[in-house]
Amino acid sequence: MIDFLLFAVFTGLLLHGIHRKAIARIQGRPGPPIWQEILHSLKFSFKETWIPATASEVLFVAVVLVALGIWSAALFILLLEGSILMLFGIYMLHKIVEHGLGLSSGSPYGKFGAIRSVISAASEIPLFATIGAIYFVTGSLQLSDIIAYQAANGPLLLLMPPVAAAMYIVILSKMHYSPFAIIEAKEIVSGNRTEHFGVWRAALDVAFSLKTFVLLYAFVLIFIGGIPFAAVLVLMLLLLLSLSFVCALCPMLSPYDTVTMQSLATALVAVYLVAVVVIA
Amino acid sequence: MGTGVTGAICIAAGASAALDMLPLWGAGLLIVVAFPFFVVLLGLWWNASEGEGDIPFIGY
Amino acid sequence: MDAVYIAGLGIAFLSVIVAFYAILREQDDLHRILLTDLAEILALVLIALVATDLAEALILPGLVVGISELMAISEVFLVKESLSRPRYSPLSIEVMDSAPAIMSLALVLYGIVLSGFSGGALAGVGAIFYFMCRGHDERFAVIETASGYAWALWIFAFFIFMVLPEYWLFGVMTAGGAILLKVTGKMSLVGTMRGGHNE
Amino acid sequence: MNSLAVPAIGGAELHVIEFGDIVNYFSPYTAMLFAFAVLFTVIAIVSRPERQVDIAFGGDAYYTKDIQPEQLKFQRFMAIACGLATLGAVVSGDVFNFTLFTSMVGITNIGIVAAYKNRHVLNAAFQYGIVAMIATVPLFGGAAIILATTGTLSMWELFGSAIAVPLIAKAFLVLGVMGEGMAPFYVAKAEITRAPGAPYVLIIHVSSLLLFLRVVEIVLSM
Repeated sequence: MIDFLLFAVFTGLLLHGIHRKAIARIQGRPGPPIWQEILHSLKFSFKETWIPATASEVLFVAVVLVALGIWSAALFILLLEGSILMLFGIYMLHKIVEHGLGLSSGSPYGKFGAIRSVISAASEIPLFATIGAIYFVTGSLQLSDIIAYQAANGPLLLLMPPVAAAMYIVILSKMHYSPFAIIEAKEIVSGNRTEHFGVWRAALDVAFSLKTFVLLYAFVLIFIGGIPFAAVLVLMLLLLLSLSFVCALCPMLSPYDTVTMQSLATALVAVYLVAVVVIA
Repeated sequence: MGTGVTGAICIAAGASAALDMLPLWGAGLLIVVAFPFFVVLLGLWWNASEGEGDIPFIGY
Repeated sequence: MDAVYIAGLGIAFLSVIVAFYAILREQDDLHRILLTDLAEILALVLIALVATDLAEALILPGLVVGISELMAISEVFLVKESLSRPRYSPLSIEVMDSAPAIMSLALVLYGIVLSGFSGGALAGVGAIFYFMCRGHDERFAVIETASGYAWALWIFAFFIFMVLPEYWLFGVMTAGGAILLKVTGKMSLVGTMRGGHNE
Repeated sequence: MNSLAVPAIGGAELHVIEFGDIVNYFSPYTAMLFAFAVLFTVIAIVSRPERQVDIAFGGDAYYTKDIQPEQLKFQRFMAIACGLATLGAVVSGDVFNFTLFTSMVGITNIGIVAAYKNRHVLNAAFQYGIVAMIATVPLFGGAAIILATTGTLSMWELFGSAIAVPLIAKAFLVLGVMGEGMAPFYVAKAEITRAPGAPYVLIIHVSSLLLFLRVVEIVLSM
């Protein structure tokens, strides 16, 4: 299990690197080498590290540990084909990590990041609609049952594309450089991660690489179903590249536009959900 | 010290799950608890000291 | 489903809609607090419509939660608007100087006869009346201590029920007396709240 | 006697704690939520608040805000109360208890920031409080309708397939919990976040997220 975790960490970092490279190429820049994010994390971990004088020490460190813990847990939930409700729970709890990162340091930039993170809480609701729709269609939230259902009835991606689109938006809103990434926009330096440097930043990079890996992996498992692991990886890469296209071509939205877009997406999925329930 | 202990817990949990000595969820729980500490402690173990930098800062 | 329940539900929902619309329309914060309380009461009405013993048991916690929310918001409102407390005596009627002792005594005595929650409330009203009329230089801490001991006694009475059920009469009497003391003490504090001497 | 309906989506029941007729239980899902609530309550207990840095405009001056000890104690107390209410809500096996704890979370959330004398924060807390109070109408209303139509509030019976819970009651429950601080009723909460005392302010978000996660499970299971 630990081997899979480490594999996921490095793959996730590599995916981040590919994401940056793809965005750079689309925008006509050479971009960094794809292993740049791995080097980045290592570099940060070698750097001198302390806790800012104004920070709430325990929270400042605990949030980093929590970030690592929840995404390792999420990975194991996928690995053991557990309940996607728990996955959804962990995804929501990630919000707490974002708040905690921003608020714990006392830095105004971090605080703005945290406030924006509260504002963009609407991005979590499409996932709820996704879970609800999947539950109504497959009758279970165990990943193993969902995979079995897809083996019998074909991939959910084709059965309910709007739900897949909702989850796609959810993943998009958590990607680096995404149009929805207002919490780490450049005008507030690095947003809620501004004050986490050195080892803390390295650990956060590890956690966020796990997050990217888990979200992509979950999308493939939930909407495509049980296929060989190599094929899963290829699909994850394709998914990531499509996300990179969106991130490269869309400007970052203002916080209010972000919330509007996410609320609209939620409303559309809710309408679809009601339609599914009525038909069923 | 802590790095070694938490790392050992992670590896032991992974190995005993592979050898069917622990249920998978148990091993997962152990790793979920130990792995974050392992990552942070590993970094804190090998990171630069708080002493003088090797390149003196000469100002801009 | 009972027709009466459906009708009641319809009326309650109509009231909820009216209350919510009023809250939407209202701009003044103080009035919004009052309207919110109105809406909160409608939540209790929804529970009361169930009209069983269980519903009755559920209203009390609902009410407590609602009141505490109301108090919290009112407190925030006071601080937000930086409203100071009135310094003058709000009521000055002559009879309040002459009557309180005998009235309070009657109320407290009747409360003791009733005992339990309602008795405590009655006796508490008597005490409030006394404190309101005669000023409140009483010893705050003593009342609180008495009410604290009474509460402990009340809990103790519950243990009697659980551990030694055959002594239920003793338990009932202890609990009844203790809750009388406690409610009296707590309600009399209402009369002395907001300023005044307090040791 | 206490065994959850077999296809419970929160996972199989692990452990039951009975307080008379008030029954709490752990399933893998609620245990996860419980652990998270415990974690952040403990963090609120042990950690010191951060000192917010504010930049004075028109120069390079900045200053830090310190929290007064009394205010700190009050905030911490309220945060712990909020954590405990969250703990109660996530493991509750009774719909009405869940709603009660939810509204208690609403109260304590106001309490956490109420001691901080800043006009914007107090204004936000006031608006948030109004919304939280209004939200008790659908919350209690949902529980009451469930009680009236099914005759029970126990999740062991409600989660079974024999009892059909009306959709309106489910919608009310979700609406009520969302009113306690989820999108789209959370607008005032963003302003609340400005208040100093990160470990305590964080509990506000922890509680509303955990409550939302729990209500999702309850509503889907019913």
